[in-house]
Amino acid sequence: MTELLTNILSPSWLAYAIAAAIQCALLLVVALASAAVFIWLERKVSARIQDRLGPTRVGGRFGWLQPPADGLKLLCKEDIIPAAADRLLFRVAPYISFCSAFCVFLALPFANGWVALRLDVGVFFILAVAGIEVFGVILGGYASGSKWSLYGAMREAAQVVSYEVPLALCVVVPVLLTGSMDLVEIGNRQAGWFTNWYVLHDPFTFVTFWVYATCAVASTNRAPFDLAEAESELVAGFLTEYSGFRWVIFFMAEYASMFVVSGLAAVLFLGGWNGPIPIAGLLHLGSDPDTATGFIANLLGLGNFLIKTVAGVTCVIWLRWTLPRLRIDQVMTTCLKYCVPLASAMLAGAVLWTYLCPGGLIARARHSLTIAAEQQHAPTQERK
Amino acid sequence: MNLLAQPVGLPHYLVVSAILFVCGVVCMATKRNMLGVLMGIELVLNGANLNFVAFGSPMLRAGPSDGLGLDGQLIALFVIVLAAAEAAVALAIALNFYHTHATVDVDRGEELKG
Amino acid sequence: MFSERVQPENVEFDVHTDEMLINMGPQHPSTHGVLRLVLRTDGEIVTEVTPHIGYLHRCVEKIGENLTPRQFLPYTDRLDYLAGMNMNLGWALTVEKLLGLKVSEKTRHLRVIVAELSRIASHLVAACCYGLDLGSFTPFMWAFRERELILNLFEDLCGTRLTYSYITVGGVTDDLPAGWLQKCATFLDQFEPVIDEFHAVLTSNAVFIRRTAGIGVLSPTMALDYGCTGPVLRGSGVDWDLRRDGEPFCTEMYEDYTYQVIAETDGKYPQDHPYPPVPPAARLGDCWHRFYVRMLEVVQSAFLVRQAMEKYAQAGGKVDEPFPLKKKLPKGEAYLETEAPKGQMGFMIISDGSPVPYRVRVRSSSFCNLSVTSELCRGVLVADVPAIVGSLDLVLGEIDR
Amino acid sequence: MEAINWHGFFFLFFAIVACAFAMAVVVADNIVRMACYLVVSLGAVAGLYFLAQAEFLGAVQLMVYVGGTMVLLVFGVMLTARGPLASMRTGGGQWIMAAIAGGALLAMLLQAAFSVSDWAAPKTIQEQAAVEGSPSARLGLGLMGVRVDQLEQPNLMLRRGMSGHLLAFEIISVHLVVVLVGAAYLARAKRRLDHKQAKDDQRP
Repeated sequence: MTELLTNILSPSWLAYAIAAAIQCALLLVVALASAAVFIWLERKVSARIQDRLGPTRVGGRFGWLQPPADGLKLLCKEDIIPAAADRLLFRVAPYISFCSAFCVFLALPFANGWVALRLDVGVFFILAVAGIEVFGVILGGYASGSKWSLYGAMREAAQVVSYEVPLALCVVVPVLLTGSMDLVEIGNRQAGWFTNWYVLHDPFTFVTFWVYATCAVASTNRAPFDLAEAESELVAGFLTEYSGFRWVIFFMAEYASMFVVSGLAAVLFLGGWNGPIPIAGLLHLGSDPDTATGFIANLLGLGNFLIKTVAGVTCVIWLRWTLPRLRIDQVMTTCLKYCVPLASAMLAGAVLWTYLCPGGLIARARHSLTIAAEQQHAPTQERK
Repeated sequence: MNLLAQPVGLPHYLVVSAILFVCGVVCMATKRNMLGVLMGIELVLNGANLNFVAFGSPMLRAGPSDGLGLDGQLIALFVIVLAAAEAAVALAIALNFYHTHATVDVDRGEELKG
Repeated sequence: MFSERVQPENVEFDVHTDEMLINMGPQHPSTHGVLRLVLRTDGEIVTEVTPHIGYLHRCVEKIGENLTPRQFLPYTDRLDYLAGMNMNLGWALTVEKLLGLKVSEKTRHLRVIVAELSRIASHLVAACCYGLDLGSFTPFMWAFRERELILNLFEDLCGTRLTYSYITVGGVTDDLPAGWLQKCATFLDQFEPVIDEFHAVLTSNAVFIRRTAGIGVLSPTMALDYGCTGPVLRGSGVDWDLRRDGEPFCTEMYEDYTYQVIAETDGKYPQDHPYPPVPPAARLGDCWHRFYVRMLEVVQSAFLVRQAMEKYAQAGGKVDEPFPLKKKLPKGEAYLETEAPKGQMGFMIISDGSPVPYRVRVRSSSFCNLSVTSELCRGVLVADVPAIVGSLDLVLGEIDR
Repeated sequence: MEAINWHGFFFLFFAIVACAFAMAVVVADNIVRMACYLVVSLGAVAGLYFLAQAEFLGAVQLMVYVGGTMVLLVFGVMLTARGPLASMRTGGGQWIMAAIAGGALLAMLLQAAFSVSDWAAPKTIQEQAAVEGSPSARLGLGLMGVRVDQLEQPNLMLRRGMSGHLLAFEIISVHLVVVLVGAAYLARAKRRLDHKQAKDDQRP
């Protein structure tokens, strides 16, 4: 695309700028569309859980236009800034949150090689940038000048900073198995049948996946860990004083980060763009995205990735509408007493496992089976 | 100095790092809030770090020598980690000071004066 | 930053601790109406809770002194608006006690049906708003789905869904419409299995237990000292229920009914249904027990409704007509407490012989139950405050009157 | 017009952001604002690391500095920023002194930056683009004591894995643990006595 634009437009910087803008817009659309889809999904799933129908009218049968309608309504709302607020920070805070949630999409691969910015330290980059999201929340909570907001911000700070530790420890396990922090590499390493997925690699990775899931839910501030906006305790936590557009921005950030942690789980543990059955591999479609077959294979991969991610998000939604909220001390206990030691133990276990049995459980079993078969075979040969 | 046409080199990084460093020093000198002083320290450390990275990066140099090489990044890494530790301790001291003196004004902490 | 805005006399300028005064309510999602709690917090720890009431004061007692008993009856609906039938019943029985009036058998059984259905409806709101207080939204919707069915029944009965004025002085406004008993039986048939869903999603939920077990422990002596009644008292293990232990005027209504009073006696709850076991972390008198008592009482009430339906169908004759609207009252006074869903609801009436009472007084159960809040909430976490207040099941319409 | 140098463009962008917000930190009065500006400045420095092909370091900067240290700092700020403490002004005399000293320091540093001929920038962009960055694996190996870029060391001892920073890495790890424990100890909540008594009284 860039070449095309350079040919058409005379100053090359303009062409570059336009190409960059288009690519940015594409990513932004992915982030916003995912947020819209998840808002709709949340409404529908929660409605079904609660014996309701959810949105049914806006935009036809399934109410699929509900999120844009909500957005429109919220845009029309009065934009309130409390008198006691720090006006600059109050305005800036939602954008900090959203920008960090959006920047994460830069390094998140959607299929083999389909990533905006293929970084050598991709997964680390994602964790690092996602960690900045908390800043917007803290600043927003502080700048609101409301005590409930401040409470929410304090809780968020304590919670997210603590949960980053086990989250990072869990992420290290797949990195360790792959030997790379490049997410494309990690995903490709799990190609083939679903037994190659890291979640089924060995018992330690299996446990790690669940620890990761817990910490991911906690780090995105979803129930039962939604203490920062606990509506029955803190009114709405850091969101108490926000309304209209700025509130939407915070919300978008929350849903975007839900997508990111689910996508990360899909890539790190659930095979990423590799389906349970390697259809593309069996059909010999190849993996070069420049060829037509490779492109189709990547499209399939994209489908796999999206299915896994949406399934992850659905589980998060399901959790939210099922469980009561934990208390702050219980949240911290869960992190410091269970998640961190468990994640550390799993990391140590995975290290041991890769040292003792490098190929994973299935390969090990296959290996020992062949050895057993050979041993069985050998005496018969002798007898002959 | 047309940066949009010429490659960025070591001197450019050094300029940025010098500005950060000086800002940090001035911040440390002028702020009365203990946490403000701490922020100045962070700026100084970042200025120094930028130097390490710049000297370690082969692409910023004209010649074939790769300067500090990996050492640059490694030392910068250590600095970041130590800065985190330093910030934790400094913050703990600040909070302790706040608990006992009800202020974070460094000018008021003169009990240790000999 | 807060010292500038909070009024100086309320703020301690002692910066050694980071104390903060915050208002929980009257506009707060979890204070069940317009209760205002002023919390003095030290970080996440609450050092002091002061309830402030009166935001819903409507001079109910004064209104009662300007209207005849039957005219006053619709106002009693608005006391505990979640269980209007029981409020009607309390007032009707009190006036009947003053009049020395006995209702017919058929009326008695009809009153039991609606009073117990109303108790179920009230407990459903209490139990599942409690889930909402703890951050679990789904059981709330489930409970309201069931409550809607009860309200449908009531609507068939008297045309309204919230403020019924159905049980009146001297009888009820009208007999059951045709086919109502059948509808009620259908409701009970589908409702009783649903109770297990609430147990699954709340009572035996690990997070729910962690949030409620051992929180806000109200000792039996403290409960009695503060005058707590109803499920709050029984949650502390005091076996006391006015349907069984009250004045004859109250207990006569439940004569030859079999039911159990739900309270933990000798470390055991009466078990005639496979309920979830008491978790080891729970202590008698904590939030979990108060919640559990309500959930078990719902089953007993459903059982009572079934019996009453049978007895009503067998009873001959007609239901009683209401007491005339403006008839003179006998000189004297009467006080009667009945077992409302929230606790003991007492009405006092003093008559000087005219049709309008000389003095009307309402003893609110929620008011006494609320008074333990500041005691229970001392030294708990901020998140425990809604948990404790929610477990007391307060209705501000009744407290402020 | 020749092709635009995007590296230069982004360098300029991040450099200006970093410097401008660093100055804003110095100038700002409100401590919370200062922390906010500092975050932006540090984030821009992370961008500069990325541009210098130190991607791992950039991510570390974002994670540890911006995500960890600064959150801690803002936390501290929020705990202590009440009323008069939020913004404390400095006297004019101190400002002048600091400006003079800072200006002198800046002049010296700038002079040094441009005077050493060995530090000159590459002449052309093509020359620069040819240089490859070092992947993070080499950095990790360096921490574990193996220097991939010094495999041709004449000194046998250094070549066998003694050239890295294993000892420093270990020392810093232990140091970090000690520091965190110490910090937690220092900052632990100090309850007033009457609170404890109130709690004791509450127990039956």
